[in-house]
Amino acid sequence: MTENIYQPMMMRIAEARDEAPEVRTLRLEFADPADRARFFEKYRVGMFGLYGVPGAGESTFCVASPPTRREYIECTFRRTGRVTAALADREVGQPVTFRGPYGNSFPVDEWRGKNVLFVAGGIALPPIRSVIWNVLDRRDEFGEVTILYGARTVADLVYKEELADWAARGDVKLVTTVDPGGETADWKGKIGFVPTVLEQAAPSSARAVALVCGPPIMIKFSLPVLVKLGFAPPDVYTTLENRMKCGLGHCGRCNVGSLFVCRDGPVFTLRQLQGMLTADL
Amino acid sequence: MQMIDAIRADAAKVLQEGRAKLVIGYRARGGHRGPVFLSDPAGAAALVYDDACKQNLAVYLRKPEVRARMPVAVVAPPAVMRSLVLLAAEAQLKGPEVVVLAVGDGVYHGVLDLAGVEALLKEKYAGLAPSPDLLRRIEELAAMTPEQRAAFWTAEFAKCTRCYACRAACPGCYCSRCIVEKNMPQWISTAAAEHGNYAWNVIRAFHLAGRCTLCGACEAACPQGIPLMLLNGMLAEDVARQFGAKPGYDREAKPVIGSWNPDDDQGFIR
Amino acid sequence: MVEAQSKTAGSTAGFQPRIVAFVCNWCTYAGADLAGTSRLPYAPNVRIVKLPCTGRIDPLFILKAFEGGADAVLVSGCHPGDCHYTSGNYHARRRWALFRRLLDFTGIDDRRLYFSWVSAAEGRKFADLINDVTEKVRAAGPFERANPARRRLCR
Amino acid sequence: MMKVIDANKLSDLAAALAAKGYRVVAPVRDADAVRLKEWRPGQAIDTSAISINSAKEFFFPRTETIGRYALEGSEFKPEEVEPQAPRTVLLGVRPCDAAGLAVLDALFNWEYKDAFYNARRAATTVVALVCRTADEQCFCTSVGGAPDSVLGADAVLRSADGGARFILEPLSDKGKSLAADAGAALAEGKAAADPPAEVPVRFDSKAVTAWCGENFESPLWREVSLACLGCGACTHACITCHCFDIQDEGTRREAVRLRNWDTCGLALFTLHSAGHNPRPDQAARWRQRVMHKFRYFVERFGRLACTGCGRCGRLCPAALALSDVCREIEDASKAAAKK
Repeated sequence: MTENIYQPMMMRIAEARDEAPEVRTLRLEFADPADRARFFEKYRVGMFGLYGVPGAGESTFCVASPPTRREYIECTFRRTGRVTAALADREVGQPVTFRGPYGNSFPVDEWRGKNVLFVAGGIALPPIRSVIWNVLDRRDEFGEVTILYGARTVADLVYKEELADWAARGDVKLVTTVDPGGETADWKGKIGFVPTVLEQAAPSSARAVALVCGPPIMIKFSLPVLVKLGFAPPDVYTTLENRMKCGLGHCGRCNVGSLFVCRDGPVFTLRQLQGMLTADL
Repeated sequence: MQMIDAIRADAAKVLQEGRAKLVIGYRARGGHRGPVFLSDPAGAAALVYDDACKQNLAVYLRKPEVRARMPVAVVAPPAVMRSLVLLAAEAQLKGPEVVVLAVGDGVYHGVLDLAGVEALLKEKYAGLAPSPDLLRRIEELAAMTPEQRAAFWTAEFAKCTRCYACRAACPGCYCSRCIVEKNMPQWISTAAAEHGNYAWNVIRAFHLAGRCTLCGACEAACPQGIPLMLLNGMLAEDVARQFGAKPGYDREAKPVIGSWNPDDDQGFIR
Repeated sequence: MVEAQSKTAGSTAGFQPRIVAFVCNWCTYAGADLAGTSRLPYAPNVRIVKLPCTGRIDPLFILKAFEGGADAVLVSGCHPGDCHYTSGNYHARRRWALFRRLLDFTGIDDRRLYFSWVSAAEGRKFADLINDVTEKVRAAGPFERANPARRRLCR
Repeated sequence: MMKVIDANKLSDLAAALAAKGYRVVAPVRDADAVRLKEWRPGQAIDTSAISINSAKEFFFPRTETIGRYALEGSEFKPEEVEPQAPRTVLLGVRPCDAAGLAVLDALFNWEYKDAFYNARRAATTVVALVCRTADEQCFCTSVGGAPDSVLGADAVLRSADGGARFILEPLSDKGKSLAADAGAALAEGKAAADPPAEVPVRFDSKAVTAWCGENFESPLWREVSLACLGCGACTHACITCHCFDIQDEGTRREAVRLRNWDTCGLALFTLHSAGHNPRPDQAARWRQRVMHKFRYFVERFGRLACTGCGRCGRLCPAALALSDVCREIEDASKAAAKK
């Protein structure tokens, strides 16, 4: 008999922390070492998985930790519905299910020697945080690393400790911003929407690749800015998320034009999406 | 002049005169009847009207694409007129948003506004009720034992694939998010299996209790032929009997469920 | 909500009815409390779900109870005129009047669904009501097989 | 010599196969409609009209359990879920249904092999029935099919001798063993096959595929979708529509993970949890439906995801037929070519 492709792996929550209001990170360890081996054989940064609680369902998030950390995986999500509530309510030591990794990945190895620009908004930092970690874990292979990250309010910024670490490293240029009105009295970062701040910061596009991830509206407005800054469409990457049920290309709902986010993505270049249709985002 | 010619002429006229930006009427597709949307008076020749026109065109008034083109003229037999009045009573429709090409039993009543529709319904169609055949089938079912009724409905609901054509075809089903799509908690199982199908079909009917105008669009829409009008008809009879209410006749009417009377029967409560 | 396992399905011998009671906080629940503090014995077959008002009792609750395997459902609240929120029970009464007919028409008849008004002072009425309903449901037998709303998927 | 059976003896064939342990699924009359259903002894098989349901539910049911868990507090234990795949014969499905299986085969084996679908597919013998008549909604010939197509069939039944008999022609190993299992229900004999139905070509599918590649933003989507009510009548009836939802259900003691049919016609199909919907209106949903069938699937798998059964048009509460829309698309593409 063929194996059941919907049979998930068993995971245990090793750590859990709140990142922002309603945003939580789980660190998951594989209950079965064989699952862990299978996972890391396949896993590259950018891939996603389906995290679940039996009785509540499964939800899709990117794997937020890189393959260079081989003991666990992390995911960060906002509590918005039944599944994410069930996941958020789980405590350290309790089990959850995981299916994956699925999808394609960022071609990090192709970027050796290049400058890397990360642009992220809100809860969309987690999908490229694995890339950031991966790049920082191999820091000397890359040129300048710039991270531009924005959220609606200061409270909504995720990975606050890591942001501090990145800022303190000295080998990363970090720009943080919050939407107008979202600042606090002691906010030291920028105030403005991500596409605007991106245009002002004007990172050089010479020998550079850019990664953009955010809500559809942010992606829509950031892509033209990058083009204006001189980034070539094949050098601009984004990772998309759509409502997804199977993760395997079978359930038929996550496509953007003819591209299935689960199979052809979640990582796409601007060139692919230009040919395709930002209208379907 | 034949009835259909008069409808076509009026459809063209309301467009020409600007009384409506869009006319929604029926067209023929072989033996099937579907809607046609006219914004050009020249297209009025496509309109048809006969007994095969089972769809309730008032349903389109909830579509944003249609709402953007109001005022809209709707070809409406009496049951559809009742739907329009119901929508007005439930604050889903304002008088100036719609004009009605009112079709009656073999007669055409011309172009009416909602006030005119209400007057026409009260004058000529006050007696609209479930058909004798429907009442007979309801009585037959009521005469069975509860176990027989459960078996009957289990067999009927087993056909349901949960396509929600019944909901889509009903002008009264205008919730932006239906109860079956709410999952915290999941009150109604989404699986097309026994308990979910029972809960869905029963709750669908109940959410239309005191609101259903017996147009029959849901049953006509059901690809599986589930006799939904038995549920609707039984409830409509009960609403009339217990509360003396007939929805869709009065734009000022209070909703049957949602209002109350201190003298409501409570013989069933101990 | 209700996860009664049917150990007795198919046999009436030793059948213990499982009855779910949806009651309002202000009258019937207080009445049940009075029955308890007054040490009035009544049948242990009822599982009480307390809600602020009978007006809050959605027909979906009743369906869910039947879906979970209840042999009967009891709904009870304040007498007319006594509603803590003025008119919640009047609204509920209309809803029940139609919903019970719809359930009956689809195979869940009045041996399975009961309604009552029990005030905070009516501990005795509550105990008698539970005993009476329990006996009636016992006489009607297990609902498992004939229940059209019963969840059958997990089997 | 060939295998023949009298036209009124199809239920004897069903009985013979049932006696050999097959679950027989056949078109039977159910109230006003012909429906593909599990055949019961004594039931007549009705070949007079195409069934209102497609054959897909016998491979890919409306609802199916794909996971099961025993729950205890916060702990859970996965339980093995075996596909329910009894040996089955689909006796007398239309060629458009049989052909649709090629679409489902491709999808449910796209890199990941679906154990549930494949188990049922392997356990099922498909006996197609050549169409002698077609109705105004049939359009198999517009999408590369034919009323006597044998694609996806293990055996084919052809009407013969003016409808008095059927010839059963085994095509695959499964079909041959079915013919053997039928035993005396099939006679050796000779019969002259009747001509299949004539199904007019209603549109040029190649033109539709080509036009779809260029017209993602066409105003046509808005026009054709105006009548659409946004339900799943068409997609549920469709032999090739395969989109599904996965939902968990259960109690505090056990949970099941279910796969249910879903439909691109509903807003909920693509709604994000944050409230954004990439397909915000019926125009976007209709575009997806046509594009998926006539463009995306062709790009991926080299075949159309439509076999022209016409059920979508027959069952649409708004009489909106896919073939009509394709015809409009072809007209639009011709008009564009003229310019």
